[in-house]
Amino acid sequence: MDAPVRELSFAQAIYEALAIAMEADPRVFLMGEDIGVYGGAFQVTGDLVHRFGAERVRDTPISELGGAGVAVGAAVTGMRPVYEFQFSDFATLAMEQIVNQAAKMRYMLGGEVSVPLVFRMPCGSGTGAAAQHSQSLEAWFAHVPGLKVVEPSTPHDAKGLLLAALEDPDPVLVFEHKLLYKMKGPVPQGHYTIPIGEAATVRQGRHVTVVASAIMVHRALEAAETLAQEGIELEVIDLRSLRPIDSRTIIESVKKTTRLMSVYEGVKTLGIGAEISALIAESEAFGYLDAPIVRLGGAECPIPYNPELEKAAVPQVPDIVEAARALAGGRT
Amino acid sequence: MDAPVRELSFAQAIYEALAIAMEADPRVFLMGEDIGVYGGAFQVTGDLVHRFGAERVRDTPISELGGAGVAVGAAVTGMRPVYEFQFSDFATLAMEQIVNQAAKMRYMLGGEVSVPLVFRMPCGSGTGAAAQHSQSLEAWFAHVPGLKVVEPSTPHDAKGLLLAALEDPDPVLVFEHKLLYKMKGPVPQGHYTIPIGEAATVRQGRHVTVVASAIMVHRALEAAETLAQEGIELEVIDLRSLRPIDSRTIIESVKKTTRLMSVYEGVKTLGIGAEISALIAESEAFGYLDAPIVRLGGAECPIPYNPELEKAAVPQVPDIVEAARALAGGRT
Amino acid sequence: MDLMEKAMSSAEVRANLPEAYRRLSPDQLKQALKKMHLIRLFEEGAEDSYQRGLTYGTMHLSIGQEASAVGICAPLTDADTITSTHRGHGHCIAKGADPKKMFAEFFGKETGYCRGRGGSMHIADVKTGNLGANGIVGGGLPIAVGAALSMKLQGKDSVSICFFGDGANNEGAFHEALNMASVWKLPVVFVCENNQYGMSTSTERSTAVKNVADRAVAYSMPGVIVDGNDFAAVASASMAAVDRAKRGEGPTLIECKTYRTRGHSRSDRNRYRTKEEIEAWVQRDPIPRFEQELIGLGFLTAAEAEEIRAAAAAEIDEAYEFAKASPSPDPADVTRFVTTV
Amino acid sequence: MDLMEKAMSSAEVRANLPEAYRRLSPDQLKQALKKMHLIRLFEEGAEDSYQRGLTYGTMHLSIGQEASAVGICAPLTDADTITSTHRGHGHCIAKGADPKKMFAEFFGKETGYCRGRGGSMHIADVKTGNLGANGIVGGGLPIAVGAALSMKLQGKDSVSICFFGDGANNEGAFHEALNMASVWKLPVVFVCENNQYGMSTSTERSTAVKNVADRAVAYSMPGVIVDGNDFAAVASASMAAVDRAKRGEGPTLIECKTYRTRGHSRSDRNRYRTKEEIEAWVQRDPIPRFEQELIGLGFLTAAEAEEIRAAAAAEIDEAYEFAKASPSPDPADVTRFVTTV
Ligand SMILES: Cc1ncc(C[n+]2csc(CCOP(=O)(O)OP(=O)(O)O)c2C)c(N)n1
Ligand SMILES: Cc1ncc(C[n+]2csc(CCOP(=O)(O)OP(=O)(O)O)c2C)c(N)n1
Ligand SMILES: [Mg+2]
Ligand SMILES: [Mg+2]
Repeated sequence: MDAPVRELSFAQAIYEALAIAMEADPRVFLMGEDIGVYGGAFQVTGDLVHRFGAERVRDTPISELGGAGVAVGAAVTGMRPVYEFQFSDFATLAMEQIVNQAAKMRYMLGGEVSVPLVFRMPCGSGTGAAAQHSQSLEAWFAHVPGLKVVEPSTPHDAKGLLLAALEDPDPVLVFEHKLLYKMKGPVPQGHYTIPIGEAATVRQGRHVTVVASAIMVHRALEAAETLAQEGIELEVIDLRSLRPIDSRTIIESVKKTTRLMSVYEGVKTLGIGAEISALIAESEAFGYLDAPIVRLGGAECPIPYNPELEKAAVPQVPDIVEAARALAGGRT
Repeated sequence: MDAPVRELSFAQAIYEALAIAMEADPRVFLMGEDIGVYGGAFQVTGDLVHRFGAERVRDTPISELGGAGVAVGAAVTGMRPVYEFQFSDFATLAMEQIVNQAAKMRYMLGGEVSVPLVFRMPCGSGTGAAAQHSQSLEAWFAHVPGLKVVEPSTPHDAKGLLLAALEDPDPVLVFEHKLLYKMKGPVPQGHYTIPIGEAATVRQGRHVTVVASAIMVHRALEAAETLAQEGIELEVIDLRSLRPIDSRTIIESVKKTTRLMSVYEGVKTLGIGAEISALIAESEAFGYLDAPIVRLGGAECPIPYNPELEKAAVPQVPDIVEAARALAGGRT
Repeated sequence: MDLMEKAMSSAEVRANLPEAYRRLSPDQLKQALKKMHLIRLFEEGAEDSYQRGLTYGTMHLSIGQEASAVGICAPLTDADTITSTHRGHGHCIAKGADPKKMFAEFFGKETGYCRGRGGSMHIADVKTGNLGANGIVGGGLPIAVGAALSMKLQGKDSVSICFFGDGANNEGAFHEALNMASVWKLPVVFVCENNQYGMSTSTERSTAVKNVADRAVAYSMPGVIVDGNDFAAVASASMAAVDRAKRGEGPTLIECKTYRTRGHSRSDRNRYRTKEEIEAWVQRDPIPRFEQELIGLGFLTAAEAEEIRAAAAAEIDEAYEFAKASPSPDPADVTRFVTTV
Repeated sequence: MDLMEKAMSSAEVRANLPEAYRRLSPDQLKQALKKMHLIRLFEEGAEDSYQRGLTYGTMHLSIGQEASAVGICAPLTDADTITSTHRGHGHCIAKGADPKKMFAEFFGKETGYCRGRGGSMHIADVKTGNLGANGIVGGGLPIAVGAALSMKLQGKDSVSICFFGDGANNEGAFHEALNMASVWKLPVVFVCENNQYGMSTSTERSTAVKNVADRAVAYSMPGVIVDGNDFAAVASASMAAVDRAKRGEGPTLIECKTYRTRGHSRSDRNRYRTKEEIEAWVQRDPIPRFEQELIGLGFLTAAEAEEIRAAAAAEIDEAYEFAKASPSPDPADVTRFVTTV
């Protein structure tokens, strides 16, 4: 990729991907609550309504089930809709259309249609928005055949994964952690994609493999810095795609490090880390394991309002440091 | 339990639990589509409308989100509603009320309310009803703090777990596998409960621990019979509760058998078996494991209509035999 | 009466006929009659095949509702789409599907519309604009709105037709779909086939208004009630709604009052309605009624009517045999078609 | 004018006054005015605390909508319930909550209504019948219907009040809730606070009818439109609806036309409306209007009005200080209160 690289925020990177796709493909259009003049609840769609008009950047009534279903209907009849859930928590209202219709339509129709749509899913805690505006429900969708699920951790990946999603023939959910929107990072100009289903090893290390996504990648990297000073070398894998999962990358890493830990914000039980543990425990890497597989997931509670409680409900850097140190078990 | 024991079908056992609770507690009432004169889509509520009247056995319009929400409102104001989803697939329409309201209300209100309600969830494939009427979505709910999830495998447990649910102060989802409704088994008369959160070891064995629930318990037991003839002894654990999971019983079993396999109908990725693998892989039992942890879950596809395909989409007895035999690895 | 007089009076009669009779050619009317026969015979065949153990699972028959399916689809072309329901065989044939591939799907065969993956509740025929039956009550409502939005964005001169039942009108999806369609003035026609019950629950016990069409005012769209067993009345209402949609004036809600004379599905014991009620509706069977009307109006002779029925029966027999003889999918292919790439 | 005449004319005036003035005692009217002040001052304090960094997260202010909250709750007792919205401070105080525990919750303190777990969007006060604010638009609608069903099943003589916004009227939950409430003739009053926008989207762009109350016909219930900035009009409509509900005649939909003069939430840049529009509504502030009306009708003197305002201010100051001084929850307790057992 030789295109000039600028510093953009995560939100700007998403904006850029949307704009590129809309320029290139008249089938792409956006729907969602307050994505027009308001610019989106998180100011991601910004001025797109002025660039592409209100027909293609369409404010919807507050009707998530209907909105998702409209996207399905448009997708199977020649368009490429992008529906923004204002918060991914509100997708609870649209599970019927997402799971029974979008995900299954191709299969139920014996391959006679594709359903090329994108659901944008702002997720995660840390903003003081409490239990109904802070969930990390990625694992639900990663459980559903017919869907693809990605979760970028950097502006660079946000743009590349979203562009891949916008060109994919199947329904893709893009989870966008709210705390990342303002984070800046290098983003190449122009068009590029990151393949759906490929993880990235973002730090090499010998002692413990840490698998994370979204904001947890940054926390894991910070923990890795700290532990490096103690001689403990974490290998950090950024999942990037939650369905399909790139099991190969994790398996190879575990064969090298012999220790595995997952870090995720969703509730620990049946969160994405459960799948990471399970697929390594059933894989050829099992025999290489030198220690139990550790999961550092969200607490078994809704996200609380009080900021100290809120922090206590999801893994923080010190938690990762501590757990990884214990897992490394004195090996340096 | 000295009460007389009769043979009842699974459906009759549920009926009996509902009738006992309604007799004993005027707060208990039933809501759902066609549960009145029709007797329920699976004929579970039968003649209850004649015994308790249409106010307490209340046919609802086809409004699952509304119905679930009405249950929440009634529960926090002194009643004990039981809402029947005609098929658990339709709970996709009500995830908002189940997950954002019922599950979180107590927490969000700092413990000031309880939400004593029961959602009845007919689930599973095997009836030729295809992709939108055959799902096993238990794992979604088991991922949600604030909910309790049970899944009986026998008429005896169906009655006991439902009575426990009906007396529990918190929201409980009861998954009822459709293929079990007609299955008969011994059921004591009168009132008894099975504690939520306790698994049952339904067959003792030395070589492999098999964790299952609902219909898969019966398939696992059948596989165990077959393998016993080859000298392979499976220990079969019936989970009964999916949230909370009785990890203690599984851990103790694995320490003994050193080999673990889960069998479940939900999609393999992030199905309940992912949690079983993960919790053993992180537990004290890890060091006892002699082989990778095997998951035998549903295929990565929607449930197809054609009966042969439908069977191929979920674990069958021969699949369990084969996987368990391989896992036992010649040890007899 | 001389020839002159005869011509005049028949012109007069014509002028007073429902629009459908003025706009559809005799050939099109015969085609419509044939489709009604095909639907009836397909469903009787389906029932029969069930008894013979050729199929399993559930099925929902629309016997008695054929005029609504065929009448609504009368003014449509393949460029127009429909979304259908769990009770969708009629819509499928009305929109132009081949009974061969329908039976094959019904039997779960590889030659079926969905290659045996979908079954009765998911039959679709994308080529004729049928986006599919739906197992979820109300599931097709927002999808139909999406299809209409798609047409509008693509500048197409087509319409999207959305079939749903009276029971579906109490789903939130109904409300959200009709509201969006109206706010955005989309080319969509909402067709409620009010057969008086959602499974066992009468509209009176489930729905806070007398007529589903009464809800149209809540979406500022016309609400039209028609005798759903009267082909010409249904087709005329459909024509008016389709014209309106194509003129860019937005959606219409049509309510077809009809009745299913069979049970809701196989497991129905009809505890919620009387034999007399069913019998009264059997008397209002839309097929002989349409046939008689066509003969009475001189569009058809009794002999031609018999020919049409025979042709339909032959087509259904052939379809049934085709399906029976077709191969099943290979179980090894169970995870094919989940995603495109 | 002699005393006799004076008495007569005042009786005449009274007879023509809105019902609220005839049914509420002067003391109750003063209490209502005080509540409106408390709401306004609570929210101004909330804004202020945000600027001082005492709180974080989002908040939705109902400044300008106080007459609707207080008017609706005027005829209620603690046995009646309300479900509220994300914009719920007003409903909470109107229903009788203690500003101390509200501020404490707002600051995330252990002494708050939800022990700091809920925050602004989830404040509830179960003892006064407030089942809680709600972060989900439309989330409270079916819950309110459930509370009403509960009352009916328990034979209680209470009503359930459901507050929701104009934006919420396009959610499926609205449709399902109003339909069930009507079919079952439940004692519930649906109160749409139409402040003209759902976030940035005007009702005109989101809602296919002119008035939300126009949708009442789709549920065969009365639809009543009132000036939501006029306390007496709102309270009178509430009384009529509550009476109807208690008589067993079923639900009513009341639409209060009002306006939020602040942005939707902290992040709002008001790009979707003009300064002039906001200014015009600031002029229709319901609090001075009610105050003047009470003085004009002789229920209140100017001096008393001043006292009421001062008392409210003192109460809010005290509440603010109480909350500031209160302890935070212990992070070790993060998983407390998830389940009861
Ligand atoms: C969301 C949902 N709820 C419930 C059902 C079960 N169900 C299937 S058909 C039906 C009745 C539908 O009634 P109506 O819409 O009037 O259509 P009809 O069957 O009368 O043609 C019900 C309750 C379903 N399939 N989907
Ligand atoms: C289901 C759902 N969708 C979207 C949102 C985001 N949201 C919060 S308030 C709001 C606007 C609500 O408008 P209205 O009902 O008119 O209430 P108002 O804010 O005007 O008081 C939106 C879109 C939400 N909280 N819940
Ligand atoms: Mg019907
Ligand atoms: Mg509003």
